[in-house]
Amino acid sequence: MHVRTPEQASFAAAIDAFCRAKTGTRAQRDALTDHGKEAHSPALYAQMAELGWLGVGLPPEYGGSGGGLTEICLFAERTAYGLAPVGGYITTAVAAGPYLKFATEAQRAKVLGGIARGRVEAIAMSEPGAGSDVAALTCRAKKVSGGYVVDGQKTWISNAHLADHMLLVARTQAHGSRHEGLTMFCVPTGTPGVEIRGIPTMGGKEVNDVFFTDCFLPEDAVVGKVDQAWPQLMAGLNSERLILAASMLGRGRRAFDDAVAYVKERKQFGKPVGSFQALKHRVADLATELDCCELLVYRVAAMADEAPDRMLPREASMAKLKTTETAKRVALEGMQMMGGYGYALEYDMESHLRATVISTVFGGTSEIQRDIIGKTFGL
Amino acid sequence: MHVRTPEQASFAAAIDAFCRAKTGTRAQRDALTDHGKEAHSPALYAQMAELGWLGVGLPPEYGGSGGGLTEICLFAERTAYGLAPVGGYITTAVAAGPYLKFATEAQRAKVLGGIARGRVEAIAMSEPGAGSDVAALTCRAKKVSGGYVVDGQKTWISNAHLADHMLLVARTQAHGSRHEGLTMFCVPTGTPGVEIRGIPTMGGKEVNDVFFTDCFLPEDAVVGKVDQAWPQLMAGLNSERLILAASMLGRGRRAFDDAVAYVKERKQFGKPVGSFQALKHRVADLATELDCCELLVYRVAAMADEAPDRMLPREASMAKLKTTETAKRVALEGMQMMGGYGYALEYDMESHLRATVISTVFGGTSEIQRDIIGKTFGL
Amino acid sequence: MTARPRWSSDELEQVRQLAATYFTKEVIPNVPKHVAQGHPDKALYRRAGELGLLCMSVPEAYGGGGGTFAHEAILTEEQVKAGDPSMGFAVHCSIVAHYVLSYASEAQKQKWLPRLASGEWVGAIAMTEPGTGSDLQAISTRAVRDGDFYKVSGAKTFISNGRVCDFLIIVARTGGPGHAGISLLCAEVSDTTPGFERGRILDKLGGKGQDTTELFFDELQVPVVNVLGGEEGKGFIQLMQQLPQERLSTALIAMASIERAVDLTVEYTKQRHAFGKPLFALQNTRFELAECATLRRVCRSFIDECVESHLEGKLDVTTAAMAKYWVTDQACIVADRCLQLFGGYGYMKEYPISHLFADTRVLRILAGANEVMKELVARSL
Amino acid sequence: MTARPRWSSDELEQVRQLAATYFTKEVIPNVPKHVAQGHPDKALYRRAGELGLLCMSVPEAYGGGGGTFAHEAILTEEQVKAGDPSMGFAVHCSIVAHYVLSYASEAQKQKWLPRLASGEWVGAIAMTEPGTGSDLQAISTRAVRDGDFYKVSGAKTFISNGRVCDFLIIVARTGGPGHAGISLLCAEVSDTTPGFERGRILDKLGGKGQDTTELFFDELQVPVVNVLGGEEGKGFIQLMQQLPQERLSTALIAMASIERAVDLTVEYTKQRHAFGKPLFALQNTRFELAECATLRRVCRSFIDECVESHLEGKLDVTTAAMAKYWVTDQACIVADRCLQLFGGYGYMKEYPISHLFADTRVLRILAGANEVMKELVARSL
Repeated sequence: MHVRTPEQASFAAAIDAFCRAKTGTRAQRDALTDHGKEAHSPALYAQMAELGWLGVGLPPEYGGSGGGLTEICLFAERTAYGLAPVGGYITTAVAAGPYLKFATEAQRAKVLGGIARGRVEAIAMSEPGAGSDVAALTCRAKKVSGGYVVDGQKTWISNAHLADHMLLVARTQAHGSRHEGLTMFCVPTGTPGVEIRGIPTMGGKEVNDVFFTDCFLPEDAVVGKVDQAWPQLMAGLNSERLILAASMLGRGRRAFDDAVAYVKERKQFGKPVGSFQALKHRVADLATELDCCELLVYRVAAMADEAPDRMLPREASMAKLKTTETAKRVALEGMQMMGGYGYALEYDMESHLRATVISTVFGGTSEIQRDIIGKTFGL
Repeated sequence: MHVRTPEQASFAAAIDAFCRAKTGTRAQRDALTDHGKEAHSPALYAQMAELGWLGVGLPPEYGGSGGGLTEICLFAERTAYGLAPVGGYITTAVAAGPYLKFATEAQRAKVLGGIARGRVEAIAMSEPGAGSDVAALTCRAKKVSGGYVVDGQKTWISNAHLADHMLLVARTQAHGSRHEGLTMFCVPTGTPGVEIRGIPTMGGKEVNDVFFTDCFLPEDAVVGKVDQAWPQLMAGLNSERLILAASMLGRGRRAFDDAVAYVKERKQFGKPVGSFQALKHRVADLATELDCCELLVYRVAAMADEAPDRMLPREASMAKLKTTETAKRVALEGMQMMGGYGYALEYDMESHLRATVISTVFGGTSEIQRDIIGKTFGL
Repeated sequence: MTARPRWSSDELEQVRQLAATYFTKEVIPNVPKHVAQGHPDKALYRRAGELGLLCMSVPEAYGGGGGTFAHEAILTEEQVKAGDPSMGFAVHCSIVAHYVLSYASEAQKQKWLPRLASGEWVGAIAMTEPGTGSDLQAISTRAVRDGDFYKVSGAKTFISNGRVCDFLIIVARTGGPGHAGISLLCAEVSDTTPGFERGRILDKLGGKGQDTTELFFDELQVPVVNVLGGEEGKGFIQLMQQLPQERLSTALIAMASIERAVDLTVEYTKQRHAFGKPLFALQNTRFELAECATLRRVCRSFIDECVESHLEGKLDVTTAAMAKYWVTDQACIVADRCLQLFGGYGYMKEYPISHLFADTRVLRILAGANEVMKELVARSL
Repeated sequence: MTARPRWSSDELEQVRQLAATYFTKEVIPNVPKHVAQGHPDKALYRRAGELGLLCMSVPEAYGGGGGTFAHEAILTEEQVKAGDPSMGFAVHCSIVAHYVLSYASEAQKQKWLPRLASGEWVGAIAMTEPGTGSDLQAISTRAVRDGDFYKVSGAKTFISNGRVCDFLIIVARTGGPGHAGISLLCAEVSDTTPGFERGRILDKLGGKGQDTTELFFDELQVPVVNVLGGEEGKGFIQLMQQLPQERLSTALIAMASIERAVDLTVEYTKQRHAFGKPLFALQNTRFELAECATLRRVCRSFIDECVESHLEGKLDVTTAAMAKYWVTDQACIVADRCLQLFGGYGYMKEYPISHLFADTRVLRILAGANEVMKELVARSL
């Protein structure tokens, strides 16, 4: 229902066509993901890099095409809709933000140039004792001659096993407020003292525990200013929430379309099951909610693009909250509409459910988003 | 969250300022409505006519300012937000549509000119046996020499007691499909054979039974083509649903703001009750839903204004469904947030609840909207 | 449509019959008058007393019916089923008389209970203040000792039966801050009692015809011997101990509302036609009603278990809070869904569902807002 | 955390203890193996038989436990509580053995029940076909009479225990179209039975390690004497009569899931800290869990009443449909809300709540989708 510019429309159409051709069938997706075990296909991602899509939100000097969050969202939405296994994109696009805003030219050239060429980036922030509560981080980067030594554990780190670098947030000052004394580092994933271990989840191989043991990082690994990771992180929250929202908008739309296709096809008692009012009304409600999500995501993206330095805590949290909750609802109800077929792995609905159910937790739980939104009303 | 043009923004600001000045206090509203017994104040409405606001959606030749549905929605939203007792506006604005599109020049001059000058119009469609099921109408207009004689009962007729004319839909052909053979008439409310009786409802005096007994109407009372009321009605559904949606958007926003103001003010156990997470999270959810409604209503209004002849069954029904359900939810939850004060008539929350609870029924129930939306997906 | 509750008996069903007749024949014809004047006729309390419908759980020695809480539950069910919003029996019997029965001295019982049971007196309890809600620590109505009397000063609001009451339990502060300073004082009041003023009858969304008022005390004299139970500072504990029963009573109103809403709506949707078929033939209507009927059935199971356990004296705070919160929430949900199935007619006052919708809404707020109930449940986890 | 059900007894609690030990000590250590191979080890069925945990409601004369449905309910509860997704006891005991017990001739009972009760055989029932669902009229698997045998041909899907079963009740068409043409045929099957082929083990969202398969019949020979009950054309009625118990069994799984989800989540949120406090100290967490705990309590009331009425032989179709639809809906809601309270950990396989979420989801679909249940309820209104 949102209005795209002609350029955006043709970009979306190109992605849709690409996905129909490359990831349109279950067999194609199985081949690209080792039967669902992998969430990211480097081969497919490389083809997208060739097409110049992965730099859609980067400036031309780093190989990008100079678009904004709107275009990044469009990419995230349509690839999610197309079930393209490019799970590495989201953390990559989110990681790009701090590099763009705060990194040295050398860091930018290395990391952003890599992104446009199809490299994956990760962000190492959450810890076992600090999920949404970033300020509780304890992973320590101790100043030593010529650099820092990092010790500690990170958990929940998406795509670390695929990435060139992790954007690490570690504590460089033990004293002061919990929000102070955090610093960002660019850590090549092969650095000695870094160990990456996959965590089995309902969604397959996506997240990792990362252990840092006496891990030495040189001075020039610091991204932005020492002790200033907190404000640097805050500046990136709009984009993290929006990209996740856009991705779930795409996944939600796919779940919806799959369910509608099924209920039009499947017959019981001589009629398509979708013609029963109980299902027809459900379809109507879900369609309405998805259109609301679309309008919300792209309106907030436009606001962010109009004023890139503006913090949009209320709006970005609304987009994240509403879209992930809606996508989950669509998948849950879609599964019910498909009956036993929704529960069986041959159909995609169960993978839609697994993907969406975690989306209300990732990138700040729904509860955290509600806290943030409530706070903007002075509560 | 929706972006207004500068003209729209200043129109909205003018309405808001007017309402603050004229209907900002309970005492002012009580004076204008005989303590809530009336839903429409002719005096206030006349002042709005003076300001030129009532013709906002009419062409200049009838005293209007040439705006579209977007501007009509803006007026409906902001006056609902301001609790201005101008309940006559909605049926008037909806009735204007068929006159604009199908009436003779003489009818237009009379009715539309009146509307711009602050006259109220009503629509006489529903019958005891035919609510949302318009095709089941039985009220009969029998052709006689020089005109028609109407017999039958209409029910649920909003504002008939205030209106100059009713736009009557009556059956002129007994045979053929249920959708055929219906004709629109412009009936001055003082016509002999017309009796208007108020119906007591939870919402005060708004709706009426209207009885037609041997009521003679001349040929030139026909609006548009004989037997063609059905397509003429269909052409007006976008605007009816959107204006209702916009009005409920305003009412929902008001209920939200009232509830938030209360929970920030009211203290229990030494803290504002809104600081409790259970209320803060509820506020966050409602704020998100209202922003979605706003984006949806104005997006659909823009679509209608871009292509006035286009039927938007899915989109207009979505706007009506989503906005009325949300407004009701806000009022219900707002009442809970206000505890006993929400239930007592001194506060406005109970009136918000009464106004919104009926909105999911008026103008096509939510179930009908879901049927329509579901149908557009081929179900 | 509705089967008799598990805990009922033939005797209780006879009481039900009597109550049903009383409400439909004697009360309902007067409801329009009650609504117009804002309060019920006191004669109807006396009539209920004559019939033996008041204070049925009070022993016969004090003029009561010698029955149990089950008798009062039956009265509540029949009031809701008849659609009477006006009589304040829940407060009069299950709260006020029950406080007296539970805490009063023998002398107090003999003095007060017979007059409550006969309907000579209507009872009320003055608890909430404009600034308090669930926060009883904030009670600021003061009772200052002056010889054999207290002088009571303060303001109360949301007082059920506030316009017609003759006997009032006042929650007042006889001591310092905190819970220990609170006492329950019993006052006989009339329109001419010095220092006692009945405020406006509050106009409410629902419960029309039942008088909810403000009350003002300006050095109202209450004899010291009228402290409930005879000892100061016990008020908070006394309030707390009665809460499970009050909450169960509220849940019973909700339960009866659900049963009535479903019955009314099944009947309506079978008889009303649209698109050439009864509304009940539409799948949406069938599913909505199937869901509401299931909620009715589930609520009934739970409520019956709660009533049984209360009759055995075993209803705990947590379970009562669950019943109050959950069944009243469901009652509002069911009323809203049923109203929607009536379409526009559900909004018209001639259809009882419109009253049911409005009357039910307050149940989630009174007797402790449902949010407070959830906090109580959480404490048990 | 969870009190023992109203209908339990000391003897049943001993069975519970035995079942709990069996699941935690013998089954749970093998679950990873079951998940890897896609089906449970048959030795574990035999072990359950040795312990007397199979077919507990079958009379001792047929090798069963001589107990009641309550015994099987206990087994179900303990399986869920232990977190075992793999053993197909619900189908084996409460469905297959129960069909035989209810309809089979004396000779059939004596032949088949002891082998089911000992765990020598695992039972399954082949009902759903790729093109049918709740629409049993559309059954197209045909059984053509050929002397003393039927030749059965057709395809079935979503068959629980399909990989490991030795004894199969096949819903097949022995006659013309419509209900009257349907019969239940009992077949002894093995991997080498001619005309019988087990299809893929279907990979499912949850219920991992429990074998749900396709089955194919190509002129499978079934002796005519194996028609359940000995008479053709009774299949539809036989299916219908068993449905209340199957639905109640499903509701019991849901009930146990709710109890487990709440217990796990209360424990987790009390121990896990965020923002310097246990998660349980946040109001949102407290209210979510208060609501879930209330649902648990309410479901328990209702389920206990259903079990009691089933033990008395009085559970009707409507109430069973209500229990199936409503409790399984609540189980999914509670699992979802509890998973959310675990945050990211709820998604990780090492936390049982992630399995509970996935395993529970199917309950709203199997044994008649909840939409079908609502239609059944609506018919009673």
